[in-house]
Amino acid sequence: ANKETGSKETEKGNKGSAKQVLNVTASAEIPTMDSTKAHDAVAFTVLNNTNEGLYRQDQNNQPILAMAEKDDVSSDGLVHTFTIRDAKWSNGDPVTAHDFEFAWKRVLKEAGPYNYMFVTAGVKNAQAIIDGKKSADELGVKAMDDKTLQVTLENPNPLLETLLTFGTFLPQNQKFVEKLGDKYALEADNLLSNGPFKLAEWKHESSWKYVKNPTYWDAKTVKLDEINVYVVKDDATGLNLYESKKVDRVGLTAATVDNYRDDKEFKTNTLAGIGFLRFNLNNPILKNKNIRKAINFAIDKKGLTDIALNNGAVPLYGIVPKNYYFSPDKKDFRELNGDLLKGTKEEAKKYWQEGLKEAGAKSVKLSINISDAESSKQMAEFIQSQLETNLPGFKLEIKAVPFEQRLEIEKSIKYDISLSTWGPDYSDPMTYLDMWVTGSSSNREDYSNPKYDALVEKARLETDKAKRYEMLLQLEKMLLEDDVAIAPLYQSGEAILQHNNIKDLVEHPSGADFSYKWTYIE
Amino acid sequence: MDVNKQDEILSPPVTFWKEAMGRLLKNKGSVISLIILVLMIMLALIGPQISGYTYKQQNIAHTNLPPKISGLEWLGFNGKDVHGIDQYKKRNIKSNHWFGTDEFGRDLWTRVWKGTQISLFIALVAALLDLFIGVLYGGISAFYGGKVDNFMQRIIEVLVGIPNLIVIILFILILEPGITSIILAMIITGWVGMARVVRGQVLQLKGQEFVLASRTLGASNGRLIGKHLLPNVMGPIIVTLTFTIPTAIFFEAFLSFIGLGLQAPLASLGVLIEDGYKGMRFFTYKLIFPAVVISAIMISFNLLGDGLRDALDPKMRK
Amino acid sequence: MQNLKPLIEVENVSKHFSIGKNKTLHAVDEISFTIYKGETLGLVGESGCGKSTVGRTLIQLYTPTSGRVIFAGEELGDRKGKADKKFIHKNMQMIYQDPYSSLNPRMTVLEIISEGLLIHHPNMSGMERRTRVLELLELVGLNQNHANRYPHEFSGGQRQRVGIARALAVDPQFIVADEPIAALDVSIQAQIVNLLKNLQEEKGLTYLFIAHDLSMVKHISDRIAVMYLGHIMELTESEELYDNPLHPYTQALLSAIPLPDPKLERQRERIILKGDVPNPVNPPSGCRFRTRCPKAMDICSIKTPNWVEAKPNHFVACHLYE
Amino acid sequence: MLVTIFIIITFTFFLMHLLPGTPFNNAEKLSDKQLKILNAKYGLDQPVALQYLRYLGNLLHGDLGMSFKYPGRTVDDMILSRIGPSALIGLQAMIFGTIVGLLLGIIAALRHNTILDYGSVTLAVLGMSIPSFVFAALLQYYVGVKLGWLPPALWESYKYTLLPSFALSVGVIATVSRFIRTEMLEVLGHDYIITARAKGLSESRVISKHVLRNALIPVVTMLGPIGVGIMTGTLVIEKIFAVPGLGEQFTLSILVNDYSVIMGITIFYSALFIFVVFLVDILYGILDPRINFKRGAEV
Amino acid sequence: MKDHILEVEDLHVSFHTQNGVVNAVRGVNFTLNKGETLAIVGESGSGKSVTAKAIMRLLPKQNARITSGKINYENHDLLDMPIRKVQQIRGSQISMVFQDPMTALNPTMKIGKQIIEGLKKHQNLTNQQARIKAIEMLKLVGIPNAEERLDSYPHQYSGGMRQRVVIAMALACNPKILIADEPTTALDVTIQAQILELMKALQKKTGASIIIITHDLGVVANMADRVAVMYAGEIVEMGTVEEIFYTPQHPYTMGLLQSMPKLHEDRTKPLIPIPGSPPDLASLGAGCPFAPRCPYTMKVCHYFAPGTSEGTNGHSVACWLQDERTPKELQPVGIGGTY
Ligand SMILES: Nc1ncnc2c1ncn2[C@@H]1O[C@H](COP(=O)(O)OP(=O)(O)OP(=O)(O)O)[C@@H](O)[C@H]1O
Ligand SMILES: Nc1ncnc2c1ncn2[C@@H]1O[C@H](COP(=O)(O)OP(=O)(O)OP(=O)(O)O)[C@@H](O)[C@H]1O
Ligand SMILES: [Mg+2]
Ligand SMILES: [Mg+2]
Repeated sequence: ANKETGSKETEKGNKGSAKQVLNVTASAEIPTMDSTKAHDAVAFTVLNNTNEGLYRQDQNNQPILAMAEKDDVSSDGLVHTFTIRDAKWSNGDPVTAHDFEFAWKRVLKEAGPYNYMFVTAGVKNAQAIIDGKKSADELGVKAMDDKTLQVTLENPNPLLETLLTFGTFLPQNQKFVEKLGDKYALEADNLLSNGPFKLAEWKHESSWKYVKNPTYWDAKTVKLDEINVYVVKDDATGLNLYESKKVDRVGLTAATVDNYRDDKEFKTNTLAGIGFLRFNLNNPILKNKNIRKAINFAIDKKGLTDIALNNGAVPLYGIVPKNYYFSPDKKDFRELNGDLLKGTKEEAKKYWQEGLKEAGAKSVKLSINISDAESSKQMAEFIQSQLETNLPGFKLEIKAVPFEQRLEIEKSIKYDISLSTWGPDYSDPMTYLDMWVTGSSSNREDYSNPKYDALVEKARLETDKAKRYEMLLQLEKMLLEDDVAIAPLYQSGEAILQHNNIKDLVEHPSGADFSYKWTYIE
Repeated sequence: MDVNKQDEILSPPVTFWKEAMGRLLKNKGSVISLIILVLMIMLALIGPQISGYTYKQQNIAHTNLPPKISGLEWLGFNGKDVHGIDQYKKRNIKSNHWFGTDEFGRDLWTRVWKGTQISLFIALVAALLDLFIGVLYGGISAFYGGKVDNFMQRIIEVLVGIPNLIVIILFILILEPGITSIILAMIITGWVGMARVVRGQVLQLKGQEFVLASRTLGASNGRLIGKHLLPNVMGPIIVTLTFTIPTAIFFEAFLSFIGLGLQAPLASLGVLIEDGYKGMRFFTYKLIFPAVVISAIMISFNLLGDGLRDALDPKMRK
Repeated sequence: MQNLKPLIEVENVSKHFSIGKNKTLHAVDEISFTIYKGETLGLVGESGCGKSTVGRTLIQLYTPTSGRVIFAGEELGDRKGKADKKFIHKNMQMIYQDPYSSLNPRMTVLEIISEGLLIHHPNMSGMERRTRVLELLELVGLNQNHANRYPHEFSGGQRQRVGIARALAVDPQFIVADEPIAALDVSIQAQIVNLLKNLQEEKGLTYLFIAHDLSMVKHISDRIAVMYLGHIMELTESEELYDNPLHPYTQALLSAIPLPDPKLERQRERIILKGDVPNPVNPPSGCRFRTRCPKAMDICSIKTPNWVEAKPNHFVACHLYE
Repeated sequence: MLVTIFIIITFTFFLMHLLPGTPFNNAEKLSDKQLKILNAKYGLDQPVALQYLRYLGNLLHGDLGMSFKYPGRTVDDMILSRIGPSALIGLQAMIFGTIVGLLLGIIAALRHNTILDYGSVTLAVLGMSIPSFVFAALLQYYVGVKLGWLPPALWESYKYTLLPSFALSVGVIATVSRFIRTEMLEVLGHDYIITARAKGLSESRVISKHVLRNALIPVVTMLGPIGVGIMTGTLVIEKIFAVPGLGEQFTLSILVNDYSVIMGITIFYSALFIFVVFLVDILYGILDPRINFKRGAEV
Repeated sequence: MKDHILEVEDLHVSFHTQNGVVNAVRGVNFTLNKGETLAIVGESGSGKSVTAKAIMRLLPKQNARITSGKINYENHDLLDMPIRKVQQIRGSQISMVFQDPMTALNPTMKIGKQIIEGLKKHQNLTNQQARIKAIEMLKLVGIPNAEERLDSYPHQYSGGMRQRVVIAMALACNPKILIADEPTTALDVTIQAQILELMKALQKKTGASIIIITHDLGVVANMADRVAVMYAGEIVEMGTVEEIFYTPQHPYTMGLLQSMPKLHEDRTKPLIPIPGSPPDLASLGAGCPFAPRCPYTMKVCHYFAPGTSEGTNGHSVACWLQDERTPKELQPVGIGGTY
């Protein structure tokens, strides 16, 4: 899910009384509560807290068993047999293996936006179904009985557990769904939950309210009684709500962050999202590697994060962010690979001159495609100024368009340079790396390196974790150092004001943004 | 009998425009507005030149500096931020930024006047295009009357029925955002107002006896329009114009707010206000200067428009 | 009078206006009369009865709905060419009622008066034109200093003179004076009436003089036509009309005019008409005056009275005289 | 009226299809195949003309279609559920703004050319010249946060409607007060006011029964423009005060190319607008007994 | 000596306008007797309406100043009275009818209500009584179907009918003085005759005094007992109708009479206009304001304003010709008899 429009949730703790009520804000309405159709961070966050799949992410973003009690893997790694634990839907029905089968096949029948997750997970026939060659009923998932779910894969997949925490793999109560038909999941009443909370009230575009789900199998772990979420789209408004004690946790923007640096409740977090520049590799100038390198080096990334973003983001010299991904021996991916593509302005100038010579150009006029979000505009202005000052003869024109349109332009590769963001789909470096294979729908710059493609394929099938990790490190180097395919800019962050008595609010790098299961108020 | 001996007038002849001008100049509000407008236009033209900065030149060492003008410290131009800390002293900055700087260290004085320049330009061009289309359309409609008028009025009715805001937004999305599209979007429905004014005026004038007189003399249509109708609708046209300009400025600001404004680093008053509005609690100056300028311009145009209306239409004087 | 040459013959002219929703306003209905060369024909009637419409139709500002207007033997309006129009505009002019709206406020007197010259004598040099305008100004009792002035610098009477000069500039044979004095003060009215009379003598002009003030009309006109609601009710020589009004409407009109003589006024018997002029959108059937006529008979509502010459040169449309 | 709406529908429909992008091919992670499926599902792969005809057909049955971005939601429902808050703050702003505007304008006219007059004129022009979002932000911060008199944002109970209504009413106040002032001055100059005074009526009666009534009637004609102003305002105000209204939905839908919602709201707005104009005409006819005589064309 | 019901003494009114101070009324004196009709004639702008409005205290507050003078109504100075008192007199004891019936009525109020309003204010009637009285008044001024027409709006009435309504309104409370400011100028002659006839009949019935303002000498001859001729803010001549019409003494009065065509006279006789046009009140010099247009000017006329000479039974003239020092041979021929 992308973070740019993703939720920015804010919590409110009730002062002193330790009443277990949390007040939160979200930046957008829940588009849908139907897990088969959900496609954005807000929906996945809500689903994550009201429902539960075979696995869920724990406090450390690791997959742990949830609805599944047991996961038996066949020796060839192709067949997983899950045993469903004794759990109930909020209407009292038991959660069964059939609920999973029903929901999963429904994703493919209804062409749910995230049906490709089944391909990523390697579930049998998923690709063929999407291609229209097979029917959804042939998906490799089968309820053997109420308690046993069998999932067949195309090939062994080390990432399966991680992927199964994702919202698209949630179960649905077939009877309930079919009874409601079109009305399913449109209102709080038309929903069932099998997770820690249930949705008690849903005022569209305005607010929704979770209450603790007493029928949840692990209800004793859940401490919060109530969570109120308000839709607030304006940053200043959020801050005002915080100041007037309606909300105790609020995201700060560049314009306001400096004034709260000394505040006791001020915090910054680094997140797993990244920002980078895409280059249109069909552009005669940008084709040139030296030019791309020059651009990489010319931008003061520290300045960018401190001035243009100023929200806890940190410079990124790589494509996989730090603090989130660790090798089997618990070393940070970033530390292992070190800073890639780091250079000085002088070097930038040198590569620039060289590149210009090779490209046979004296001066360059390019445009940068950005979304019209405030932070993007700020960054673009900064980048523009950096490039134009540090690279003589460079003129950069800023073209701001609505977020969705920026994607559209990117996808059709009708830009010169594009200021892009990427958020992980699952907790593994691969989510940053496999998008660059030839023809991937997330490639969007016609980058193509057969060696890279081959290595990605190899890593996917590699079940030896250490070897696989080597390959991932290799991939990043290939992409950045050898090919300079993009210019990484920053690892995103958030600057927030949050009440100190809110504990164990878990923020995930991928999938849902938050888990409230463990949260409590001191 | 020499009837008129005593009527000889010795003063030089007074044209209608001179008289209107005289009336206008007697109106205090109009005069002050005129002065303010001239001042604003001059500042918009020379302001960006005299500070020594350009509107897009960033300076990381100078970010978020409060305004400071030596000698005007008592007016609040003292370089102190909301916490009362003199940022210039703290960061050891020698040069002064009269209106402060923004988060990129860009000089706001320069940006404000550059923004004024751009806003005025947009408004002026939009208003002039409105004028051109409106006068042509309204004039033709009223002058030829009958079926032509009927048909043309139908079109106007439809256009008036469309909420212009929606059209403007859709058009800006289709065209690439930028000065040209903003102007185009604004005139797509904007000219209707002018056309209606002109039509009303021409219809009224057409029935006036001096127009009939000219027709009895055998004047051609061209002559009727050029000599009799146009000069006499000039007044209401100018008045309408003075009200269109501030509307356009305002609309541009509105577009900036909903994210359909100009492309950075270009700044209009709307963009600056929108930027300033976000940090208005801590960097009040970022909002105040563009807001004051836009208000001054709007008020001046409105008062001038009122004054012109009175001056050009002696009936209003009671 | 009979030996005079007719300059304008009006034959069964009607002028209707459509005023939306299939309603038609009968401003002028089936009227016929002749104006002789060199005479002044007065046209009186209450406001809204169609006097201006007659005047405007004569000089082809309005195209008649039906009927013919013949000027100096030529039927107007059947040839629509440019030359025809020029012919009309050159020979027929109009003087207007409102001295304020009849002059373009953005033009100098010089420009206003020379407009006709520009149109009809395009070859005239600027100098010649100026000379001619100054002559005209002199002629209407203004002086050369006034040439470069704007209308708003003049009094009502002076403006009216400018309007007259404008009409005279093209040397017309015929002038429609549409209530040229109605908006002026009594003391000024006489100035303009005298001016018009003098000009007529000097230039042999023919006038259609429209007014609703019968005493002024009588003073200036050779013959007078009395209009009521789009119809002409009576037409004869001025003295005759005053001495022997035939139509009941004329009689009432004459008796309604207050005379500036207290003794006379006190002795006068008045015919006070009832009510108001009916709406021209649906005028009364038959004789249009019948609703207010003290002598109305049954036939009046059935049949429109014919236009008869009740006495030599005295025409009337009334059932009393058929 | 229907013709106008029809033209607007057609115009918007095609204009919208000129917008860059379709509702789906810009979502971050959809593959091309996925896109095709979705486009086919919503009929977006058909020729525009056909889509248009189908849309018209559905419209005849009062069906505005389904949202592309909110799966399962019908546009009718979305409009219905969001019109409430917009209408509420809009009406409140209109009523409050009109009352205050009237007071200001009347005072200004009665005290013509005095400090009071200048003061209220200045206030009016200021109200018109400062962008409404600045007002909104000031109100939110000072009244909502600093003074804490009213909730600064959100949409919970009645008092939450007040600040957005006030912010929205600023423009109304400005427009109405200026307009009523001019109208009053105009009416005060009419002969029938002298007649009323000559009857010996007290000044207060002259003002209330003769001046005000006649000055107020044309205010009805302002309802249209005021309504449009409020509509424009809601786009901004609703975002700032987190009001779940229609204006906010509209901007949102445009940004995400949610065709059917854009269409639906545009049609709704236009119909509303045309209806208001129509209503104003009728109302004006009722309030003003005079019939406008038209000068006709020559036959 | 007749009873004076109204005395205007040395009334001065000026207006502050953009073009400077306009002295619209400059020392007007006259008296109005009970039951008589006084006509005020004069050219446009001579101050007739201003005088009338001053009596009613209806001059615009913003720019009109009554700089001096007294207006005694039944021995009380109207100019000194608090406005509440004046409001009680207005419409009940002194009423006014205005020139243009098209604009004198509130277009959005029913005719009946407009009449009833005044009645209720002055006579303490209930709605029902006031309504009955209003119908009675409408009948009195000759409006057919008065009961129904009460609920019509002004635009549904013709000009003549509106003027009747205005008169009905003015007479509703039986005023002692009716001021009619050009009540028939905007009307057609046949309607004018109706209205004048009506006013005379009503006066006979109620015995009210009338001040009729007009510039039509025919109307004056028809209506007036006495006449005041105004020129440039002053009354230049005042006397009975006969005196004014048959023995005018001021050259302006003579000029007015001569410039009128007479219906019964030979039309070949040219009119004798008064040359020139009225002076601009904002820039009046010293001397007689009529001097520039006067055929009998003397040197003195340009420098000093003439005093008013009282003639026999109230015939007064303000002209140097009437001064004893003026040689008799300079006196205009044609005084007396010609008319
Ligand atoms: N262009 C027009 N369209 C519609 N009706 C018209 C037009 N011109 C005149 N009329 C109507 O025709 C009738 C006669 O009008 P006209 O102006 O000829 O009257 P008039 O006798 O000149 O009146 P007045 O004395 O008021 O000038 C009136 O009822 C008038 O309303
Ligand atoms: N409200 C006003 N403001 C300024 N000047 C005024 C005002 N009212 C009247 N005057 C001036 O006072 C002078 C006398 O006006 P008044 O209305 O008494 O003339 P009048 O004799 O009634 O003329 P008319 O016959 O045109 O009605 C005129 O010169 C006029 O311009
Ligand atoms: Mg006429
Ligand atoms: Mg008057």
